[in-house]
Amino acid sequence: MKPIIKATGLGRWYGEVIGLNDLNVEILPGITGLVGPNGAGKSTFMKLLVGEMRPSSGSLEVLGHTPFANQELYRQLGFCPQQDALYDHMTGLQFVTHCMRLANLNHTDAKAMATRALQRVHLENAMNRPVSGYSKGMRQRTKLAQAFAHTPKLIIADEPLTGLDPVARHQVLDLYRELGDSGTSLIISSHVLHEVQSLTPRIVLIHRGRLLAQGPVEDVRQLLSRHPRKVHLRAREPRALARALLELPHVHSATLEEATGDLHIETRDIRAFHSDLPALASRTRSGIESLESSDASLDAVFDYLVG
Amino acid sequence: MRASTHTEIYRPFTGTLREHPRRWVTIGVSSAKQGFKRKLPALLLFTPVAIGCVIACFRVYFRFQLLSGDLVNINSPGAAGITLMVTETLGDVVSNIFTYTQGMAFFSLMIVAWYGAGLIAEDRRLGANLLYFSRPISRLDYLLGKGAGAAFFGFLALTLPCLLVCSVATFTSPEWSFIVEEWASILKVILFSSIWVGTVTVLVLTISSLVGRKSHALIGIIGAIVLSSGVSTVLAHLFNENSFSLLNLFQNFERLGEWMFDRWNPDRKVTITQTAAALGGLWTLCLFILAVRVRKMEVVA
Amino acid sequence: MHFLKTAWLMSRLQMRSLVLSRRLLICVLLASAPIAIAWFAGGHQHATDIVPFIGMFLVLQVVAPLISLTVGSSVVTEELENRTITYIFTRPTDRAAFFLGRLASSTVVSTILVTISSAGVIWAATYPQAGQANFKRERIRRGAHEMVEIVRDLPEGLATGLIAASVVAAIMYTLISAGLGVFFRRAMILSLVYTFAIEGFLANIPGSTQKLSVQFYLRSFLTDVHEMSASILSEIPMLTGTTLYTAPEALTRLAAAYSVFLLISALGIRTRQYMMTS
Amino acid sequence: MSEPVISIRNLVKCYGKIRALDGFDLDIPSGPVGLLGPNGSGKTTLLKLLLGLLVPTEGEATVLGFRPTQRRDRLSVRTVVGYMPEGDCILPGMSAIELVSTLARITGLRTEDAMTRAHEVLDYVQLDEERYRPTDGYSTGMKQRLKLAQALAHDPQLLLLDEPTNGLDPKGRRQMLDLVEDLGRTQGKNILLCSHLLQDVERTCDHVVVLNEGGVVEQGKVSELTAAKGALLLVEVEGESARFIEQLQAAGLQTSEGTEGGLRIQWPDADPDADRVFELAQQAGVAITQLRQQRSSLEDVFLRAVGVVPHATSDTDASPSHGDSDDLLGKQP
Repeated sequence: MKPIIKATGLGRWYGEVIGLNDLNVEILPGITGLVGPNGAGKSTFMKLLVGEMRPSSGSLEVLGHTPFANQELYRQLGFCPQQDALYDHMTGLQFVTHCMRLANLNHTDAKAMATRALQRVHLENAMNRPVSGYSKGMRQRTKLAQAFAHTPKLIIADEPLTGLDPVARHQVLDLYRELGDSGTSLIISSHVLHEVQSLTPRIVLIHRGRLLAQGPVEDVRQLLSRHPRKVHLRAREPRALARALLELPHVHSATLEEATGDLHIETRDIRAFHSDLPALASRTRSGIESLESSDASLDAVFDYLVG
Repeated sequence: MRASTHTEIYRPFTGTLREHPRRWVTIGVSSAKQGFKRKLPALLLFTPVAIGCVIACFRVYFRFQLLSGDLVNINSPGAAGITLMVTETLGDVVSNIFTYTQGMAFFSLMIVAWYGAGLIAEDRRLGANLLYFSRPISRLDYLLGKGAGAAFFGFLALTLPCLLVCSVATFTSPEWSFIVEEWASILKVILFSSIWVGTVTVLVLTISSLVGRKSHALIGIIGAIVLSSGVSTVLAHLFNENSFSLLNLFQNFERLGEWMFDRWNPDRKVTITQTAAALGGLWTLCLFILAVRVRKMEVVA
Repeated sequence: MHFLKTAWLMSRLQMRSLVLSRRLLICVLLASAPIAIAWFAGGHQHATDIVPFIGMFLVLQVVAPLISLTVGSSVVTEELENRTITYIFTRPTDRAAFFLGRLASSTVVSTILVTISSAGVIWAATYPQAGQANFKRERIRRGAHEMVEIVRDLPEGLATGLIAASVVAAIMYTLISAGLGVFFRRAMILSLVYTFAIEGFLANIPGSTQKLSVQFYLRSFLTDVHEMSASILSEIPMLTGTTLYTAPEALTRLAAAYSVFLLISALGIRTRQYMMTS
Repeated sequence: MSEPVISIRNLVKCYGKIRALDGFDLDIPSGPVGLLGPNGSGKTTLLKLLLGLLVPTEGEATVLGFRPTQRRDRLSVRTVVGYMPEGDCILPGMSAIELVSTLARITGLRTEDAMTRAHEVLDYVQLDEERYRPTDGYSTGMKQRLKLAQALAHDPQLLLLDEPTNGLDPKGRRQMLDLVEDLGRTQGKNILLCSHLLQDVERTCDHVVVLNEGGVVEQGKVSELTAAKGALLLVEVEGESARFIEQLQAAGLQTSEGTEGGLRIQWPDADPDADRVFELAQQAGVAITQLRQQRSSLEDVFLRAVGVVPHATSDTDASPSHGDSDDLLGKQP
């Protein structure tokens, strides 16, 4: 598959402050989560992607174009910015229609597309009211509507879930999933990692202006071999189970938490552990109540990498 | 000594709260402190003030020296005439102070504007009102505190130099004659400069409460002053009538000073009542706007 | 074609946001101030004294620049400060179209306001019952008709000169503040500093440096056609030592400066990177 | 249960025609409590009323013995309540230490106490050397911790925290939640925490109150609200799951597809026997990576409470009312 984004040696400084440093990354079509701590260079990368800025060094191609003020690229790109800014004197429908007209559509088409997009974000009842009366969640959804209304090939969304209440969060996540399923590529940055993970396994992790990891979370976790995998077990007879588990060659340690009766296992080979466990469990019949391995999540990977 | 460890992470507060805290003083002090942080503007704004003050002090000092005969022998013929002439030129203490306040009216306005323009505007922009009003302060406390912060710099620019001149006069006048004979004018000086500083402070805070940024507030203050004095001058010029000068803050101030220090110019067609009414009107309008705006700030918190 | 369409959309957007804004309210107040003064002065002095005086010192030197700066500085800066510029810059549109479209609207608005202001001054100063509080309603209604008569009575060219100068002033100052907005964040303050500190200084000291200020050329429009204002100008001691241009000369020079600055601004907006600090 | 920290009786607040709070009774117990609700459900209005910033149209509220709805207690209630507002709030031009000590002095601490206290709370929120720097250059995480510190400055008994993790990166969020958890669980502060991130509430609070359209729609202990419903096992498997499912069904167990992936196994009696599942897995030759009893998450509780069917995956079957659930103006009678 041809990558939609290709950055080679990408760097960007703000005076003496570094935003991005020698970033090499190729992003394939589909949904990609862009994660990293505050000030890591995520926003800089987003701004470079949508052509708000030019790189200081290196090269960047988005859908085969250099992004800065490139009209060809903007035909196929939708951008949902982070800032909570809209034209307050317009109605939601006027705003999205206006954006569509800038994408060189005639008035009728633009209005039809805008209406459809606003319906998809559940703003059909509010779209004829001025934006100034919208709540934060409605503003987020309006921003989102203008990003995908013209059916772009690639949508870039910077923190699109901030300020949304759980109901709206739920709807917006579903919408992203749908867009992804319909073949649109998405690049989404977010601080709420489990939401990113519920959307996509593929991430790009930026830290201190550098690329720290990319690819499916599970694969990234595999690469972190110096951290043994942790498994939490709860059982009726934890001591017997722990004894049995410690006999497995790949089990590193077993710790029993007296207060809760939780058993924490560290293993060097998680696959072997999972495939050995059923046999062991049915042999010892120690009454396992729950089995969870939390440190394969994006949260855990993020912690290991960023520290 | 008994061994003990103090590894608690959160320490509860064991003291008590003040019974009658003067909350506005705290706000005023902290606003004034913020003002002291920027050195360059302070230097630029206070240089003319300092120069004016030194000149006034020197004139007063020189005058009393001459009068006491330390510099020139008064008894010698001819010298008396010159001394009289020079002392006349130097003017008495009150007229020196009056000249100083007139000269520094604009600078003191600029100083209050510079330090006061951001006090409310920036609070709103940065959401500081949320932090203030989650504390037990009333709107009056808040306004008084902000006003005190801005007025402090006006005090530094106007009242303090006047008092300096007075103290120079006190110490150099023969046998403390200045303080004995003219103690009332010291009080008048304080009152007069406080009225000016207070008026300017209220005006600055009002404009600051109407806009969202310090720079906009500064533009607004300068615009309001320039426009009102420009319009009043043009009107007065076109109509040959002085009553339009009621629109001009500086001229109102000047007239008030003339009245307080018994220098009323009989040619003026404006009475002191009209001037007082103009100033009073300005105060009422400003305080009304401030009350409305600060109320909004509390609720939006 | 798309360029023109974008420019049109942008100008409409700007027009709408201007019409509803607080800026415009301030501008309307500014524009009406000289009219009110001229009205009140009308009863006391002769129109040939009032019109050049107010026109020169209030309309051209203060009101026209202030209105144009207020309206013009919104062209780029407002979108940048609101951070809505992203929605336009990430669309397949030419950035220059954005600038030109918005500038066009702003220019129209400021020109209308300044023209109203100067025409209003002429009308109010020449209105027969101006300055009297007890005028009758029907007289006001007939005012427009009478005005034409009275303007004819004004010394030749005074009305046209003042109006022409105010139109030119509005167009020039709007571009100046809009263009400064392309290159600097604080366009409003910068253009205030430019017009009142730098230009006020340049225009009022003797010598050929006056030719660097817009005010100098605006004066040409007045003196070229009217002796009265020429005599007012000659009373200002600072203006000695320079001769004013004729109106066509002044216009050509201003037009040249305008096109150069417009070109620079249009090119600037295409290449500059706008940081929206969050 | 001890005396409620906050008790509310028939509290109504109208803005013009809109009823932001619709006259409800509520007792909030001590300890950490989560206040949930969609945008515009009246959370912010409630907080403002509790701080005495707004005057209610009707009704009464008592906070730790003070009545912020009465003129007399309007200000004094704020000496026992610490408020951490949403969004960036700083006092212009100040350093962190100045900010906290100034606000402490405004509350009524003596100058020397205020300084000591400011250092203590800044130590607590781990703002170290940065505390002497102007706050303008602070990162979001530092600003949030500073905001928490100023709320703690006068050691209030009740903390109102409005979206404390908003905009924080994962590390900052964890730090903040650690602090909130410590305050609520270890230091015994009463906390009212508003958040859109239900995981935050689930982690730090023992009790939740859900508001919707100006009324209370659900309240109770987190553990009770999310208690396991029936015996349902959620299992994630690796390998040939088809055979495994066959075997499970052969053993008389009902299986279905889980909502977040995985496999749900319905147990006939109340006490599921997971060993049996492992046994079958061994026979089927699959590996089990995840196994737990299904509990309803706080998200399910929330969505049910505000009238949205949980896991309504398509747009069309979502109930029409929640289209503008966060729409303040949509609540006109």
